[in-house]
Amino acid sequence: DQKAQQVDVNSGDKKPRIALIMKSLANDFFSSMAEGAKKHQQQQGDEYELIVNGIKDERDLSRQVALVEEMVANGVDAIVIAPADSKALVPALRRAREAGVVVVNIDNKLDQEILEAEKISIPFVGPDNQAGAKKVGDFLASKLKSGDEVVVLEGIRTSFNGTQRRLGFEAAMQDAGIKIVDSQSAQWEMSMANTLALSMLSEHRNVKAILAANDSMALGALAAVKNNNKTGEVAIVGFDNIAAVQQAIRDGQILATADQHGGELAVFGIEHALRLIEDPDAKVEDRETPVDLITAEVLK
Amino acid sequence: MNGESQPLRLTVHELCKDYVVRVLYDVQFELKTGEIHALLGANGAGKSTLCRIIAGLTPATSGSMTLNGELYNPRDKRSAESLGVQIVQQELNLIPTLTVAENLLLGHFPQRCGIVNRKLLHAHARAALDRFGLNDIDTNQMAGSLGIGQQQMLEIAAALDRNCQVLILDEPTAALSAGETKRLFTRLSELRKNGVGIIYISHRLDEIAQIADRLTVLRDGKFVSTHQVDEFKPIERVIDLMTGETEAAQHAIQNHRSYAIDQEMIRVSGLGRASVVQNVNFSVKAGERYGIAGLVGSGRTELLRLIFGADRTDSGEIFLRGETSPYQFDHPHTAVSQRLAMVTEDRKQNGLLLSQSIRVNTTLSSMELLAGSVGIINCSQEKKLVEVQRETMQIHARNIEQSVGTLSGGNQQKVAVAKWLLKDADVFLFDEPTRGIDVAARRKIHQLFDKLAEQGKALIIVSSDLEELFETCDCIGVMSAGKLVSEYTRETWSYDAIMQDCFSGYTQPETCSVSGSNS
Amino acid sequence: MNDSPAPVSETPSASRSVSENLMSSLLQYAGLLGVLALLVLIFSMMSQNFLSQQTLITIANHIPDLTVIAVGMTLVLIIGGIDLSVGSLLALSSAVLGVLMVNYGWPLWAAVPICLGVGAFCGVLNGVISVKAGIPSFIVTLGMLEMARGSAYLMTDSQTKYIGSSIEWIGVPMKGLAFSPAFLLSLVIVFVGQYLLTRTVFGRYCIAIGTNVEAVRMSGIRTAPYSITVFTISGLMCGLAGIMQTSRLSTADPNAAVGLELAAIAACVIGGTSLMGGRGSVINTFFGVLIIAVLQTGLAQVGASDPIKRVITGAVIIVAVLLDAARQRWKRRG
Amino acid sequence: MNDSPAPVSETPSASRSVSENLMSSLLQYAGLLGVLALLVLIFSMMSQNFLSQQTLITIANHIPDLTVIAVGMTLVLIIGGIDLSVGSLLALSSAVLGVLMVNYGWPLWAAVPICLGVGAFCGVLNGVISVKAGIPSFIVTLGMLEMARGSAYLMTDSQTKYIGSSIEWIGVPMKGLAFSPAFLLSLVIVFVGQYLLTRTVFGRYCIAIGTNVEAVRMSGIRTAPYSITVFTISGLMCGLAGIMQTSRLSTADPNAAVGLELAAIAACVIGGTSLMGGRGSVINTFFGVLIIAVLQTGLAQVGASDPIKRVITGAVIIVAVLLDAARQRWKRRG
Ligand SMILES: Nc1ncnc2c1ncn2[C@@H]1O[C@H](COP(=O)(O)OP(=O)(O)OP(=O)(O)O)[C@@H](O)[C@H]1O
Ligand SMILES: Nc1ncnc2c1ncn2[C@@H]1O[C@H](COP(=O)(O)OP(=O)(O)OP(=O)(O)O)[C@@H](O)[C@H]1O
Ligand SMILES: [Mg+2]
Ligand SMILES: [Mg+2]
Repeated sequence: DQKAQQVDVNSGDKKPRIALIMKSLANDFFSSMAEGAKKHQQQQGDEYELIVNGIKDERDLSRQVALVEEMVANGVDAIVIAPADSKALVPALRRAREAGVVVVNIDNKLDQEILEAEKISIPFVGPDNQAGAKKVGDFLASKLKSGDEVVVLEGIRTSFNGTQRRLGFEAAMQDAGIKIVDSQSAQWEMSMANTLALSMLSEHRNVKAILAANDSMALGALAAVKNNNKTGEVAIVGFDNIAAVQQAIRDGQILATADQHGGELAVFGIEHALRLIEDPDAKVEDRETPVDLITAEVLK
Repeated sequence: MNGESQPLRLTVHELCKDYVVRVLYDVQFELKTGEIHALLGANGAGKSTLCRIIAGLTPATSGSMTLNGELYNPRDKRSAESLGVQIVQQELNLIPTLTVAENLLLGHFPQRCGIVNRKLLHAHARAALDRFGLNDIDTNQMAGSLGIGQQQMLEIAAALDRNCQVLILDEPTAALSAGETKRLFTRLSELRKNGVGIIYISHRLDEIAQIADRLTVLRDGKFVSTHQVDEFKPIERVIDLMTGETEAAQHAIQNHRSYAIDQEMIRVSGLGRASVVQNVNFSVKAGERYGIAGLVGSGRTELLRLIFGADRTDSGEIFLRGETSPYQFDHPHTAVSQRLAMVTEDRKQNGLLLSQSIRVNTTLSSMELLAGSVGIINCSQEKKLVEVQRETMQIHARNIEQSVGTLSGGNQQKVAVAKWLLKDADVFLFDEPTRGIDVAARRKIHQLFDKLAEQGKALIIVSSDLEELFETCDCIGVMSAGKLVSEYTRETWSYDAIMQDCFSGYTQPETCSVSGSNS
Repeated sequence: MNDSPAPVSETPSASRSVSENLMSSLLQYAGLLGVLALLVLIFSMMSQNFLSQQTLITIANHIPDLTVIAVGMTLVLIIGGIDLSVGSLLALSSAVLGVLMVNYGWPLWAAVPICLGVGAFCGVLNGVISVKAGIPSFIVTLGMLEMARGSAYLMTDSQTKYIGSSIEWIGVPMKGLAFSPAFLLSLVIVFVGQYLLTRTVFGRYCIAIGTNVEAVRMSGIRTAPYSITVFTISGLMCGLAGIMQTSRLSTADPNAAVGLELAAIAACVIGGTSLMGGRGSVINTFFGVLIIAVLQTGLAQVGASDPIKRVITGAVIIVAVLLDAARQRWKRRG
Repeated sequence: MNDSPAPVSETPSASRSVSENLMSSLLQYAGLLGVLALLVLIFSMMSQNFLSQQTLITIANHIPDLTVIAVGMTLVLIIGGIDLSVGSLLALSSAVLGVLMVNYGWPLWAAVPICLGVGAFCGVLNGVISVKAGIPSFIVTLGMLEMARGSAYLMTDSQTKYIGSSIEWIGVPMKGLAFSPAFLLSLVIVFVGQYLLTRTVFGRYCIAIGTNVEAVRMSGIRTAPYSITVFTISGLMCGLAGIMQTSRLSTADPNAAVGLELAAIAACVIGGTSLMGGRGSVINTFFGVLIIAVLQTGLAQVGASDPIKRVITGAVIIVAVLLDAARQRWKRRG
């Protein structure tokens, strides 16, 4: 493996070592994040070493905490982390800080209260999921009438992103006077989203749109719509802008999604970290990254 | 019977077999066409191992074999079968979840393109069973629902049904009663006439005298000698060869002594379950040995299981030690806590923990002897107790850590008995206690019965071997078709009378000929 | 706990009359049909639109993948094995299909055999390693679960592959028929599976192997080829299910079918297949699949919250098996 | 596949001389220690900082939860059962702890017994249903898996509960000792478990029950109480693991430990415990846990990509068991 060799070749040098810890590598969004980080590292002419790790899925908190500890044990200089949970990671990150490791939070913001309780502050780089979801929702609402019925496919309930996106969708629908008749969690999964969407469509016959909190679920919903012979009657929106959905948007089967620029996200985080390594007392601000609405127009 | 001129069917030359230790040393053996050749030896002598090698079930370590003059080295059971070697093993090997017909023809299904022709299957099976006189077994029945005896018959029927040149029967009659044995012998004689060479293993010497032409004796894995059966008269003299002591046979017949005292130990009253066991009444005194005879499937095992609480009773009660309040055991645990013990018939299914050591098996039901109230086992104490049992039962094993599954059949049975001897009980239920046990060990067990009786225990002994009951019991009850049809004492019993009663339940279902006293 | 001592298997006998046979089959399925009817009844009362043709079609069209995998699993369980890798194998073969069609532009007819082949090949690996090395299939297939999932991610670069309409026709209802080709195929496979199990030498040997391998070997039958074949069939079914799921979603997803092995095993066990081997019925497994599917759909239509769904699903799994066990005990006695 | 024909059990005999005993134990553990050493060697070569005290401490401090659960699982597997609910039970008891401490402000000492009690109670349920109704523990615990997970979500309202430093001390290294109280406790539990298994009547009965439950019954022993106790122990261990994990994370997480059952079973099987019951060793299970932990940590430190990690993990699981099987075969022969 390439990275492994890098570690080997560079051992002994005094280059800073940065660990990027993500929620999952088994997902378009996070794999593009990893890609972005690796590209950045190469462009910087190998100024720093990069170790990328993820967990099996977003629920495996305990493993992510273990990863933080393992990276500290491995002697990295900085940890850039997309926490799987906004609360549970804080104590482990505090311990990392106590061990002299720089910590930067990306993607999913750590809970402010807990940070205060643990008496640390960690810089954050990331998008506002709620605002992003609102954008998508608003675009959908522009295609619907007030009083129409829609359903929502949520992510895992415990996840912060999932909650933010749901809130964004709800806000957009409320603004447009559109009724959410059903809202269930499909655990971020395509197949489960498919099952749920099918059931929702046969229960609520007048549904005009499905709002999915990520693109995998949007694809599952799309399949359900086709299966029910309602292609064209039910609009679908997603979130994340994965490649597969871009194709579906071009084909006019999915209406819109949101792009959080995963690659850039990691890069910003790493840059923050590099700055903090150089100058531990540097004042770094939280940085909100953009969330863009992706529609057929944009993709052309 | 026939002369020396018969061609050789099978020869075995300098065969050795090593497991963890060597169990066969340079064994010589030859089998002629059209002869029944008995293989004799004490438990663990290596009879089954030799047969398993011949049948291709396990490879020899060294040595050679020829079949019909050609070198014979079977890779597995299948290649042995294709060369005409069939075996009925000592342990049952049926598939309980398949039907009788499927078991009979397993590996030889009538088929077209892999699809079973079920009509033919059942027709073949029916024919095979009928040929062997097993008219009452339904070919559609699951094999698992048959009793042990019936299962054994089924296995024999399956082997006899296939064409073969060499037929190996490893203790086929251990679970059979006289009637079935007779039918088996008729069939074997026919096969002998057709030139089949038969290797016959049994610990019942009278059978050997009756059917075998020659015999070969193994001792401790070594070949001793081969003889014409006629050379031994009486046949018991062959025991000397098996044990290696001279005159060992002399002690064979002991005088029977009754230790029964006039104090009732167990009384069974109106015990019944469905049609398998119906309204059974009998009582056994302290120091009495009560035998139960019957045909295969007559419900003897089931009766013992009901007494022991292993199955639910539909009706009936049990009185112990002359107490007036009855018991009805709902679990063997309660029976054991009332000082009952039972050596089961099917050691593989419910008698032993095959993958565990002799030590673990022996002490399983007597943990209270080894552990205090906290339940911590006193290991050295355990080892001592087990060694004592191994000594008394003469269990032939490397050490007490050998797993029971790797013992010879007879030694497994000894472990099953040893387990209950360690536990002190008032009433012992023995279901086919000497199944597969060699003559010497069998005598040991009979002496043991004697000793137990002397200590005032009550013994209920189920056996398909009438001789055994005659030798050991004070009183014999006969079961037929689930009913206890008669009882005999030493004074009143005779072979013919008992055999007649055995069949009575099947021929005239309503009338029970109750003869004899002691009710 | 060990299984309760080997209950009598339920193969209907050959020589009974046809009507008797029919009666006994119906009775044999009565327990599961009862559970199914009860579920339908409850959901119909709770949801206005549950008892509709639409729902029926919905259920029919999303069970084919679980069904064919459960058929394979039934065979594996019957020989006394277990296959934990089914979910990952589904994902892997689906990934292969997606990559071939999207990245290399292969046509469907060319990609399908490769996809099936990948499933079958992994099945062969499962079988050969567990049978030849004599290590439990639980551990071999657990290893395969990880390896196949990893390979699926490697294959697709962790990206879902959108294939689009070229594959869609397999998974969506046919014009005028309401059912998808995938569903009809899965029905065929259920019946073929049942026939294989009850009427062929292969099926009988599988049951025998699951009951007592040693005894089968003693009967002069080489058991390894049969066991390996069974694992291969299971792998092949995963490939097929991969195609079915991919067509239903028009998308190949390396994250697909996580935890499917437990659903498939649950379907088998609800259908009365013994985890100790030697006993099972493909038809009953199908009823097990239906019970799970009706439960899922019904709970979704009722709009139950996720926690409640899980509690109810768990309870129903246990209760279904309890009922079936009680019915069998009763039957054996009566 | 059915297990290979009952290998000789390995309980070291009590009365051998001490040095003989030591030798034989070392040999008995040689296979696993070999695999472990190999892994450590490989990772040390690939990552500069792997072979450090810090790494050791890290590993030690994040295995206690898996360790205690694997101890319970070993017992369950030995009696021939299986417990799929461990992950969910961990989450449920952790949720209870979190809710009591956060929402109701209970102190740790008061919440801990309740948390343990919840685990044990669910274990009792598992045991009673599977033993008394005679249905396979696989299905009962599968149902429990769903129900407990659902209850954990209900309990916490699907939110992680941040508890903070009042519980942290259990899971983080003690001052001057490098190891956490949780780790030391888990070691104690490993040794108690091994003692229980090899030296007590209870352990003896468990092994016997797993070997042949019918024979044990016919020996006049009531098996149900023992089986139920074993499931209870497994449940209790889940409660304990819940506390350990909660303290390590300072947070109660209803999503915790998804899929932990497979990791625990893998640890047991790598350690030579038979899935057919009757054979197993707690110490060996602990080595199994170590192998899994070293593998995870090593792969993370090397920075292997996630797909590669999974492929390697799967392969190592299979190879570890293969090696152990080969060693045992060789031992039995030689
Ligand atoms: N699989 C095995 N592993 C180790 N030892 C074995 C194995 N099978 C048999 N033995 C040993 O081989 C010896 C011979 O056993 P075998 O079964 O051939 O005796 P046998 O003459 O048939 O005795 P019996 O009359 O009791 O049936 C015994 O000491 C037995 O313990
Ligand atoms: N597990 C079982 N299920 C159903 N029927 C059984 C079972 N075991 C035995 N039977 C039937 O019960 C009857 C009595 O069997 P039992 O075993 O008590 O007879 P037995 O006299 O001990 O004969 P055997 O020599 O076969 O042991 C037989 O007809 C047998 O087929
Ligand atoms: Mg023998
Ligand atoms: Mg009997």
